[in-house]
Amino acid sequence: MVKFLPLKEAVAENLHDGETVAFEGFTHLIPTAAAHEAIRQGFRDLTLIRMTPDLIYDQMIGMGMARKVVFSYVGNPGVGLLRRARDAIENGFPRAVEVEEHSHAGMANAYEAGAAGLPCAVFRGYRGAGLASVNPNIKSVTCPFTGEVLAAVPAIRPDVTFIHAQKADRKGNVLVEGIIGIQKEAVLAAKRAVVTVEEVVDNFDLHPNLTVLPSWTIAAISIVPGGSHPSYTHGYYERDNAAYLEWDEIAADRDRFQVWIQKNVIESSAEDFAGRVEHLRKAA
Amino acid sequence: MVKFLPLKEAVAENLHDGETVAFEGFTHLIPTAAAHEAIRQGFRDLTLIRMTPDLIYDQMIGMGMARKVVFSYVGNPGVGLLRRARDAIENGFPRAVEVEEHSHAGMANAYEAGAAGLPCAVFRGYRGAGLASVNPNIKSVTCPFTGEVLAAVPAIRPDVTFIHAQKADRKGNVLVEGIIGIQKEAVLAAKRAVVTVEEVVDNFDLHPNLTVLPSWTIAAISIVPGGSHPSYTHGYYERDNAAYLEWDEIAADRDRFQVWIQKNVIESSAEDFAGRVEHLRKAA
Amino acid sequence: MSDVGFTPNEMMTIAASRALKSDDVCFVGIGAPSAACNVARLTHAPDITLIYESGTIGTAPDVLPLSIGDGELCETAVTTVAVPEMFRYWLQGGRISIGFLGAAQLDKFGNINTTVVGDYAHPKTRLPGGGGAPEIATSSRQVYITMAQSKRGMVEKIDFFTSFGHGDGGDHRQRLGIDTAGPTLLITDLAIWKPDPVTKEFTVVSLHPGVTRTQVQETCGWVVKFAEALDETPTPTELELKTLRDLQARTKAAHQGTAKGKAA
Amino acid sequence: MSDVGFTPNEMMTIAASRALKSDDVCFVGIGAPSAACNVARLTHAPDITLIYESGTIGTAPDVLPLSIGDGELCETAVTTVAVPEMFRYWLQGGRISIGFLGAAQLDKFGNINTTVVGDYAHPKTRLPGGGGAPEIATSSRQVYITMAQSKRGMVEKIDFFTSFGHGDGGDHRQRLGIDTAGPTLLITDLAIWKPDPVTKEFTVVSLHPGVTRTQVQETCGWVVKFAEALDETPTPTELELKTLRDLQARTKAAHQGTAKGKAA
Repeated sequence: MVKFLPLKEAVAENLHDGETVAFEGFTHLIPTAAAHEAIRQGFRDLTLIRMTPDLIYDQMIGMGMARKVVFSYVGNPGVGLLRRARDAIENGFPRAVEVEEHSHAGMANAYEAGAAGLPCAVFRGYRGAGLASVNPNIKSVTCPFTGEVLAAVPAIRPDVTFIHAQKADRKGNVLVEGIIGIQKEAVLAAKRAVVTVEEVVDNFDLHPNLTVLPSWTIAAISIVPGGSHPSYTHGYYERDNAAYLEWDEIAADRDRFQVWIQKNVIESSAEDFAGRVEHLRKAA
Repeated sequence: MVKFLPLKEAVAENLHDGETVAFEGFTHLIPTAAAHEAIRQGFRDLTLIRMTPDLIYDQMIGMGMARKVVFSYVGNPGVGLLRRARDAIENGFPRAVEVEEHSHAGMANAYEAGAAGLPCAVFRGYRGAGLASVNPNIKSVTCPFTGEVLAAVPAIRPDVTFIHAQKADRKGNVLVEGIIGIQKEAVLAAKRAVVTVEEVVDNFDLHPNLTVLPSWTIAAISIVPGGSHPSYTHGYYERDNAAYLEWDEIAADRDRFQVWIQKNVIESSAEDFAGRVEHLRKAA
Repeated sequence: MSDVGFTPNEMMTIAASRALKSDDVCFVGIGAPSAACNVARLTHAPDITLIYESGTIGTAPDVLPLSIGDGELCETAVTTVAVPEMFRYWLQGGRISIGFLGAAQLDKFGNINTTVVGDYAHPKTRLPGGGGAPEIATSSRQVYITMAQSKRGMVEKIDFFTSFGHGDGGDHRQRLGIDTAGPTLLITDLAIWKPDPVTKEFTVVSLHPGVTRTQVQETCGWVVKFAEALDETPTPTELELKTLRDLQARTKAAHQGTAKGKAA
Repeated sequence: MSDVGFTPNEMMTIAASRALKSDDVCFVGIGAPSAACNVARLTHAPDITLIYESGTIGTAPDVLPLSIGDGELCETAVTTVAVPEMFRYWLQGGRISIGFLGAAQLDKFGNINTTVVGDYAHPKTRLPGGGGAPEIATSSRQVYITMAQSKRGMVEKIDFFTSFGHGDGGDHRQRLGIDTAGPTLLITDLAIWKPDPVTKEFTVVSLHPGVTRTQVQETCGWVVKFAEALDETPTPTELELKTLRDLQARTKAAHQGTAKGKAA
C-alpha cells in the first residue's frame, strides 16, 4: 500500500547501502530533490542506473556514493561532459567507479523488459558498435523464424526507482505527462518505487489514456514542489537551462564542487526546491 | 502521403485478392464499414488476421472470402460462438479455411513486434498450453543470461490494416482514444493502413500523450460516421449489444445469413452507418 | 434448492465474490467471474482492482459489461492502456494476484479447455479458444475458476489443454518452470473446491446450502473427493443477494436498451 | 572568408538544411543537426517531420532546445510517446528517413566515436557516449553527419566505434547484415562530402564559397579525395541566413532568460 511520507522518511525507508537504484527522468522530471536527500543521508556503494546520468549522478558520483554506474549517455545535455563522472572514470577520484555502458535503445528495451517481467530484452541493436565488445551484458539471440541475429541485454530490475511526477490523487495514483520518457517502465521494473510530486489533488479528472501509475505500484509518495529543478515539470515550471550551463563550471573544480554541495545540498532541504523554481513558472 | 478518399476507393486501392489483411478493433472501434465494403467488392483468398475475429470476420468467412484466419479468440464477445466461422472450420462450408491460432498475449506481442520492425516477438507464454503443439509458428528462444526458455512467435506484418478511429485533422493525423486496444500496433505493423473516422476537424487541440497516428503512417482516410457499428466509438455512440445478441441467431442459419448480407451489406453502403447509430448516441 | 431464496448460480457468484479481498488485483473474465468480482467490489472489497484484458485498469462499472471492452469499463477506470502493454507490463509483469477464469471443459487438476470439442484439426465443436487465458493461467499469482457443474463440463480428460492448471497433478507446474500457484480455488453452483496440497486434485471443501454429496458427484465426470471436514457454505446475505440482483437488473436493462438497431 | 557575410558554421548549417526535404522524417541530434533541421522546416521544407529521442514526434520548436527533452519540443509536437516506443516503433520500425548525427571523432568511412579518447577501459577523455546514435546509425534509412573540420576530429582511425558507418568501406555494412544505406552525406564547415559509390570513402563533392582544397586537407586527418567535378556550394540566401540567425537569437534569449536560478 502506498504511503504519503516526508521525503526524508521515504528515502530512508526505501534506499539502503549497496542497493541498485534508478533516479530516472529523461531530461524532464528528473528527481533532483530525492537525489539530494540521498546525498544528505550519505548512502554508499550504490549501483546507479540511468539512461542519461546528468547533474544528480555527477553529484552522487562526486560524493563517492557509487560503486557502479549503468548508463547510455553520461553527458550534461546540450552542454558537454559530466566532470565529476569523468574524474571518477578517468582518475578514480574520489573512488573508482565501475561502468556498464549501453545505447539508449539498449537501456530503453532493458527497462521495458524489466517492467514486463522478462529476464532479457531482444531488439535490433549494437550492429557494428564497439559497445558490444566491451560490455559482456550485450549478447545475442537468433530469431527461430528468420535466422536473424538480434541483440539481447538483461532486463533492468532496480531495487528501488525514484521519479518525479506532476501529481498524485488522494488515493496515491500518480500522473506523469509531457515527455513521459522512461518513467513508467522505471517504476514498474523496480521492486519499490518512490515518487515525488508537485502536488496532491482530491481527484483526477483525466483523459482515460494518460500515463497513470496506480497507487498499488508505488511504495511512497512525497510532496516536493519544484522537486525536479533544474530539470522541469511540464505544466508547472520550465527547465533552468542556465543552471545546466553553470554546472559545467562548478563541477570542473573539485573544491568548488564540494562548496556547492555543502551549501545547496547538505545545508538545504526538500523545502528549498519550491523557491528555486519561482522564477521559472510561466505567467498565467 | 495520406489521401482522403471515399471508402469505396480507399478499399479498392489498398486491398487485393490473396493479401494478408487485419481489420482490427478490440471490441471497441471495429471497422465494420470497411469490412462491409470489402464484402461488396468480393475479395477472395484473403488471410484474415485479428485477435478477436467477431461479427465482421464471421461475415467474411461466411461469404467465402478467407483462405486462412489468424486469431486468438474466435467468439462473439459475451454472447457465444461465431457460427459462420464454425461452419467453415467444422464443415468446410462455404469453403475450408486454414487456422493459425494464438493466445491474446501471443497476438499482442506479435503485433508489437511488427510495429517495432522485428522478425519475431519474445515473451513468457504458452507454458503448458496445447496451442504450442498444434501451431508450428510457436517456437522458443533461450534467454542468454538466465537460461529461461521463452516463447517466440513471428511478427505480424499485414499487407494492409483497416481500423476505425474517432477523428482525423485536415493534415491526416488520426486520433484513437478510449480502449485503444491494438489499433496503433496494427497500423504501424502493416505495409499500408486505411482508417475510417467519425469526422475530420480543422485542428486537434490535444493532450500531448494521446494516441495519435501521424499522417505519414497512413495511406488513406475515409469519413464514415457510425462506421464501427455495432461496435462503438468512445465519445460518439455506444455499443449495440442487442445487435451482437441478434447476430447469434442470424448466423446460425446459412440462408438467413445470406438474406441478411444481401440486405445489410450488398444493398447498403457506407452512408448507411450513420443512421444505424442514431439511437446509440448519448443525450448531451 | 428452489425454496432457499436464491439460485445455485447466485450462490456460485456470491461464494466466488467472498474469495476476493480489497487488496487483490484481479484479471477478470466475462460472465460469472465478472459478476463475482463486481459483487465483491460493491460489498466487502471496495478497493479491489479489477483489470479487463481490453486494457482497463481499476475499473468500476455500474453494469456488467457484455464484452471485455464495453465503454463503461474505460469510462470508470483509473487508466486504460494498450493491449500489448496489458499483457506485457500488467499480466506477464506479475502484478495480477487473482486470474479469474471460466471453463467449457475442466479436469480434476484444474486444466481448462475452451478451444475445441473433439480433435483439434477436425473439431466436433469449434469453441472460441483461449483468448487471454493461457497466460492468465500461468502468470497470475493464483487462479480462481468458476463454472456450473455438468458431466459434459467437468470431465476426466479434457479434449485440449487451452490453459494449464496443475497438469497431471503434483509438482507438474514446477517441472515446467512455472512458478505461480495455479488454480487454488474452484467455485461451482454446488460447492467450493480446493486442490489437495500434494496431489493437486480438486477436493470439495464446502457444500452450498442444501446440496448433497450425491448431487455433486452426479454432475461431475470424475470420482469426486471430499474433504474430511466438510463445511457448509454460508447462505448469501441479504446485502449480497440484493447487490447481485440489482447489478444484474441494471445490466439487463442496459443491454436491452440498445435493441432498436437491427443491422450488424 | 570573413568578408563573405556569413561564418563557416552558418554555411555548414545552411548546407545541411538544404539536404532535407518536406517528406523527410528526421531523427535529430542536438547542436548543428538540430539547427539545420529547424532551418529546413522554416524555409523550404515546412512539412518535414522532426523527431527527438525524448519521444516528441513532428515537433516544431520556436527556439532550439538546449537538450533533447526541452518542454517546447513536447508542446509543439503532433504526439509525444514513451522512450521505449520511440526506439522500438519509430526508429527500429524503419520509419526514419534521415538520422542526423554529429561526431567527436570521424573516420573517412563515416564511422563515429563519441565514447572515449584513448583506451576504453582507461580513457584519456571520457566522452558522453553513444546515447541514441548506435541504432540511429543502423536503423535510419540514411545518415547525415555534420561537424566542423579539425585534425583532432577527422582522423585516420577512431578510438572507439560508437556508431558504425561503412566500417572498413565497401560492402562492410551488408556483410554485417545491415540493410540501411548508412552515411550518405557529410557536411562540414568547409565542404560537402559524399561516399564513393564503391569504396564508400567520403569524397569532397562541393567546396563552400571561398574554401580551397588546401584548407580542407589541412583540417582533416586523412588524405582527402576530391571529386573530379567539384562544385561550389551556393552561398546562403538572405532568407536562409536570416532564418538561422533569428532562430539562434531567439534561442540565446530563451536560454539566458532562466539565468536567475543559481542552485542546481
